[in-house]
Amino acid sequence: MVASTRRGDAPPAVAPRRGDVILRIRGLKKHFQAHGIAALGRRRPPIRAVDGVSFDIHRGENFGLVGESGSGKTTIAKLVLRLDTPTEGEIRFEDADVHALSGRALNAFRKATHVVFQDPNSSLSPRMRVRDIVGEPLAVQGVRGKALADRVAEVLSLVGLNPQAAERYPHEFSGGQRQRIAVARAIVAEPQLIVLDEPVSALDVSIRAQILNLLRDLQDRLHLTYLTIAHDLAVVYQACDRIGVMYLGRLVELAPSEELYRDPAHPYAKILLSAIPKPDPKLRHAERLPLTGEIPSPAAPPPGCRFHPRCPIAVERCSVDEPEWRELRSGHWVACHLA
Amino acid sequence: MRRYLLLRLLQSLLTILLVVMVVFLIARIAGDPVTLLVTFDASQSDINRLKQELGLADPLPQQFVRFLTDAARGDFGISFRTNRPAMQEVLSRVPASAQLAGFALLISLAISIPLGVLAAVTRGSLVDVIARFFALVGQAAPNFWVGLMLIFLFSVRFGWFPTGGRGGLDHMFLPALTLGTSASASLTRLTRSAMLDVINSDFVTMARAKGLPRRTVIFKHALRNALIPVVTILGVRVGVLISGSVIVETIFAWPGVGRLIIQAINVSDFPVVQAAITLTATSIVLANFLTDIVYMFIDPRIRYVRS
Amino acid sequence: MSSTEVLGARRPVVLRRAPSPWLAPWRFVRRYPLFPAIIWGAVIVFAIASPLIAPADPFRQVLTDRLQPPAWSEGGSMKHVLGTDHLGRDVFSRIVYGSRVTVTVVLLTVTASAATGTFVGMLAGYFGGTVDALLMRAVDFQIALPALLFGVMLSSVLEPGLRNVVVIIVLFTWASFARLVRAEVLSLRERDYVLLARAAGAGWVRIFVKHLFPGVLNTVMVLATLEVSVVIIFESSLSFLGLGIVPPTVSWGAMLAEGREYMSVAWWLVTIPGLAIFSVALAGNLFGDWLRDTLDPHLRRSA
Amino acid sequence: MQAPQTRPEPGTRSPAAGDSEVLLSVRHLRTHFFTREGAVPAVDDVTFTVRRGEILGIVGESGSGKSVTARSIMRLVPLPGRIVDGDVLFRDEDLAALSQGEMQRLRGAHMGMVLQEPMTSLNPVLTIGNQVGELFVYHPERTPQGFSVRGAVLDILNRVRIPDAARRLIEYPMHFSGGMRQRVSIAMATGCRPELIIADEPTTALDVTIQAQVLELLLELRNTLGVSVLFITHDLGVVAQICDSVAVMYAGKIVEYNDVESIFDRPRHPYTRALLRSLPQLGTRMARLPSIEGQPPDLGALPPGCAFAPRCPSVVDACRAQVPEPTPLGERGGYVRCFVADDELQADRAAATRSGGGGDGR
Repeated sequence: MVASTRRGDAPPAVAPRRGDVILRIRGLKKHFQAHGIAALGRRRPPIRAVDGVSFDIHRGENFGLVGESGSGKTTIAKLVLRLDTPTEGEIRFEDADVHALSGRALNAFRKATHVVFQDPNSSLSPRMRVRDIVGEPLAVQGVRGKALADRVAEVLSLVGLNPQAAERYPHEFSGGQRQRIAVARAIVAEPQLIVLDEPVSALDVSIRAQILNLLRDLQDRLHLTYLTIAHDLAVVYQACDRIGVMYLGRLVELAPSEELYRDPAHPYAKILLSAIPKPDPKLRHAERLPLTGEIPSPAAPPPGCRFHPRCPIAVERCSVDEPEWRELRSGHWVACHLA
Repeated sequence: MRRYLLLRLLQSLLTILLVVMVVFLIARIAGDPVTLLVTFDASQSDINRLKQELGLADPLPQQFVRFLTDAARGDFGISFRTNRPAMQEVLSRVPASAQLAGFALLISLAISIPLGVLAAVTRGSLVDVIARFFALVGQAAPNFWVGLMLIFLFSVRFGWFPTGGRGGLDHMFLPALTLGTSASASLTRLTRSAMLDVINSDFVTMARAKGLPRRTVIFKHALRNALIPVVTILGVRVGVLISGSVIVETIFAWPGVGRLIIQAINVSDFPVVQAAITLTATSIVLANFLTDIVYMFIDPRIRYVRS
Repeated sequence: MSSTEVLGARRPVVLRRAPSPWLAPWRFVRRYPLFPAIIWGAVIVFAIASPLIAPADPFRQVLTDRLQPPAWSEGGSMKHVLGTDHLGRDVFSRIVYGSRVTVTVVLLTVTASAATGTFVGMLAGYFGGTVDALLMRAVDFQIALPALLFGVMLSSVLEPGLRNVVVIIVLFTWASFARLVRAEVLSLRERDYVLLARAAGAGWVRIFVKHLFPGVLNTVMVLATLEVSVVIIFESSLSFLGLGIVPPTVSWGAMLAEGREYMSVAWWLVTIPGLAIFSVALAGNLFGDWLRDTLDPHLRRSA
Repeated sequence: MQAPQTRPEPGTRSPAAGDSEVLLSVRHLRTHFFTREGAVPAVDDVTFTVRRGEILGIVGESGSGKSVTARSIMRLVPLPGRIVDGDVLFRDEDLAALSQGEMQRLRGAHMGMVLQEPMTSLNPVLTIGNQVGELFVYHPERTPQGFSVRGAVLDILNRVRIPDAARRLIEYPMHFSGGMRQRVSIAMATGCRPELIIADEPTTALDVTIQAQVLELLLELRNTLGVSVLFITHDLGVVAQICDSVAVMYAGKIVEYNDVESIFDRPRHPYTRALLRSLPQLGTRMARLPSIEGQPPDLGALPPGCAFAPRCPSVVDACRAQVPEPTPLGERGGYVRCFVADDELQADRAAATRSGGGGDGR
């Protein structure tokens, strides 16, 4: 195993924007080793899906992670939810090590966290009634009967659905309504932290704003904390308070949304921002920063700064030294020698 | 690619080993072979001595190892019926069986693939309906019945073909047709549905958008992909086909391994049964291995990803 | 494919030629499972109420009535609607009694192998890893074995009879269920709703019962109905070879084997039991196809 | 009022600036899907015109009929879909009158297509060289002068910037990343220097940085080869960046058709306006995003009248009773299908100080 140059990277100690730290992630790594026939007798380098990530999420904020496919953002979601075990590093929820929980503490953790996935077609069991789908997180906790039914009806109206929807099946709803059902399930057990994994990218354009507004309303009413994961920077910019930009399993920049937009420090963040097509034909000749090549294989990340082979301003040092994760100014972190 | 092949070969060998073990165990369930070898008035000490001689007094694992090493040399013992080495008995029947099975396979491929393709391409047409009807009927009709009906019609009634025995092509036609029917039915069905899947895929639309003639789209783009699942099943079908030859050879008095197995079972000639079943099962495993190789040539994803 | 090629400019476009009236019965058969319902209904009634339906004792030999042809044939009479066999037994009565074996074997074997295979497939698919590797080697091995060949060998060493026939058939059919269910579960397992159940803290039992089993149920039911024909043919093949159900129990396969000797003089002795086996198997396949078309809304839409 | 006789039938001229000749004219196209539940009007009376070198964006949500429109032009509508009415005039030829063989000679040679999913749009069992090469084997008359098939393949692969093309000819699609596969698709669509490329959401499945590369490539091909592009997308950002004119589709109909500046500066149809407003944008963070209430309609059970009426903020009685006919917008071919937009249009026109023909974006 390649020794990480910077174990337990310095915590991005930001003055809490809304509250204390609810989720603390330190030096998180997840390496996937190939299994099965292909791996037999031949040791292949592991896929470094997440390779040393540290950040804090504060109570009541909406923290965004952006990155392109293969950047490792969804793996982080699964690790946070304890759907997979990290290779290295630590995730603390309310100061408790998530991956060391068991018994009642684990149960409490399951209740306190939930998730909304991208595609409501896949996240709603097609053969269950809405009542059972939405009620599942409570049913698992042993809630039954009228208490369960009442709570399900309550959250259905919270997300803007008719409580009668409980008796129907997912396929009877449109895409936007299905995503509302998924949100209802996420809040039914009164969680504190909800992971939103691409919550609107499978939806029609005209529905996106509805769901984003709903999520924001619920956050205010129920004092929720969100970890939003998305590839669409415009969505994350609108929805989130702070944004972390990921590239090839690592965070390259972390800043408050407005600041990241106005003053991105990392070349990759700059390119990502400029690559988003602006819905204004007058801006079509605006200079777009070129990004050549494609994201390298996470099984063999480049040495030094992972972005250097594609970086327009890379210098020799970038291919040798891994850049430090440093605080540019209060609350604005970046991993770049030249920023 | 070579590693994949090697691995599949190892798997096949393991399967053959397991087959031999199963054959061995079944033979032991059958009871004590010694009782078949001695006369009714043999004394217990005679029996014990014979057991000792044959190694039947040894513990089972030891017996199995011996059985295995003998089997590896092709030695399955002496046929009770003919007193010739059991393997020799079986081998003398192999050409007849191979001829029949090969011809049946040929017939079923010649029917099923063109029919399946045609049915898919003309979906909803009369040809399609006929193909689907054939697939349904062919899968539901038992071999032995089809065989007997063919004999009844074409041999007894019309006298066009001989009722049985081995000889020229005319002798082979009915049994091969019988044996090929169920295989061609299920292959037709599979080819049709695989073609339908592929025809609706994006890359076929792309091929058509390139302005390729229909023929090229169907045969070069669609069929090659549709053959992937067909070839996968082909390995299994070959097993079923060889297995089915037991019945067909019996009905048509075809002097092959299948008929030998039934004859040997009827007289409890276990060395021959063991030899024949081991040999047949081995050939089926090898046929599966061969289809894997064919598979690799059709599907580059196997060739590269696994290597 | 040609049907996707049509483009009409202000003129009526005909996608396919008007559906031929010749194909109407076929479409009817595809849309409603009438044929399977009739055949299976009849067979089940035969099996339950054999003594009430059978006009004669299926075992009673009347040598003077040997080889009577069926009623509609020259020389036949209504006394023996489907004729008599070489021992003068009434063929129709024997068909009626033979349905008992068919129904019993089908019910027992299909249920047992579907249950075993589904459970094994769910275990292998959900847990993966070593569990999967071991179970799937067993499945591969079973599928690599030529079923009929080993069935023949096994039944030759076991006592012939219904129980062992059932055991042998289950031994050689559970694996196809296991393989299919595993493949389904492998994809179901990755569905977000299963992940969500896990994130909510659901254990594997709950996930099996609430999420995986309902997900594979349709597939299992379709395969089970399609497996009916496999099982029937398997049983009748063994009985035909004299290695399955043996006299005095009546089975269609054994009837066929007995009638074979007299084929040249009494065509009905081979044709009728064969037709019985064939139509029951065909009904199973038709019903399976119908079930799949009905359960799978995707297929239904494109049909 | 301007002289009515100079105003063409809505949609029969391109609203985009410029005056190159008309390449494609689609008139009153209707494509229905015949399901057991009845006929579903996926494309319903669609009219638009594309000139040489023009990029027309067709924007819409899922089920709006944009992809079916594209496939109808290629005569590649999947079953059980069927074109029931309308003209497709391509290079002044009526595509409906062509035989199968003539249509085949047209496809690939004069019109190319790129699909959304790079993972499924290449044949997995054939090499890249083989798949691109076919194009030239079957259209020898369109193979660039003096090139062998292999040479032509290499030329087009270099043109779409596949690095190390000569070596990669013998590789299979699985060796290519999504972005590279989409380049191969574009190579197949443009190899014969066609007049028209139909790109059906070609960048939707790609990451933004790769999307930017692919869009740049398409623009470059338009500029060097003079090809027209029918660009289908749901992303208004992409439309703003590359299209000359835009057709906004809702429930099988074009509700607004105009040049790109007008669509973004002066959207007429309430749906277009709502769509533009509800886009999450960079630059101004909003407490609440303006949203369109309600759900997209079910094509199998459309309301009488305007399909957008149930969600429309400016709905009037007429909208629920009657389908609005196209009302011309401006002097060119643009139009809007809305009763309310017309009123607003009059008011607008009185106040408008129109700026000539608008920028042409080239």
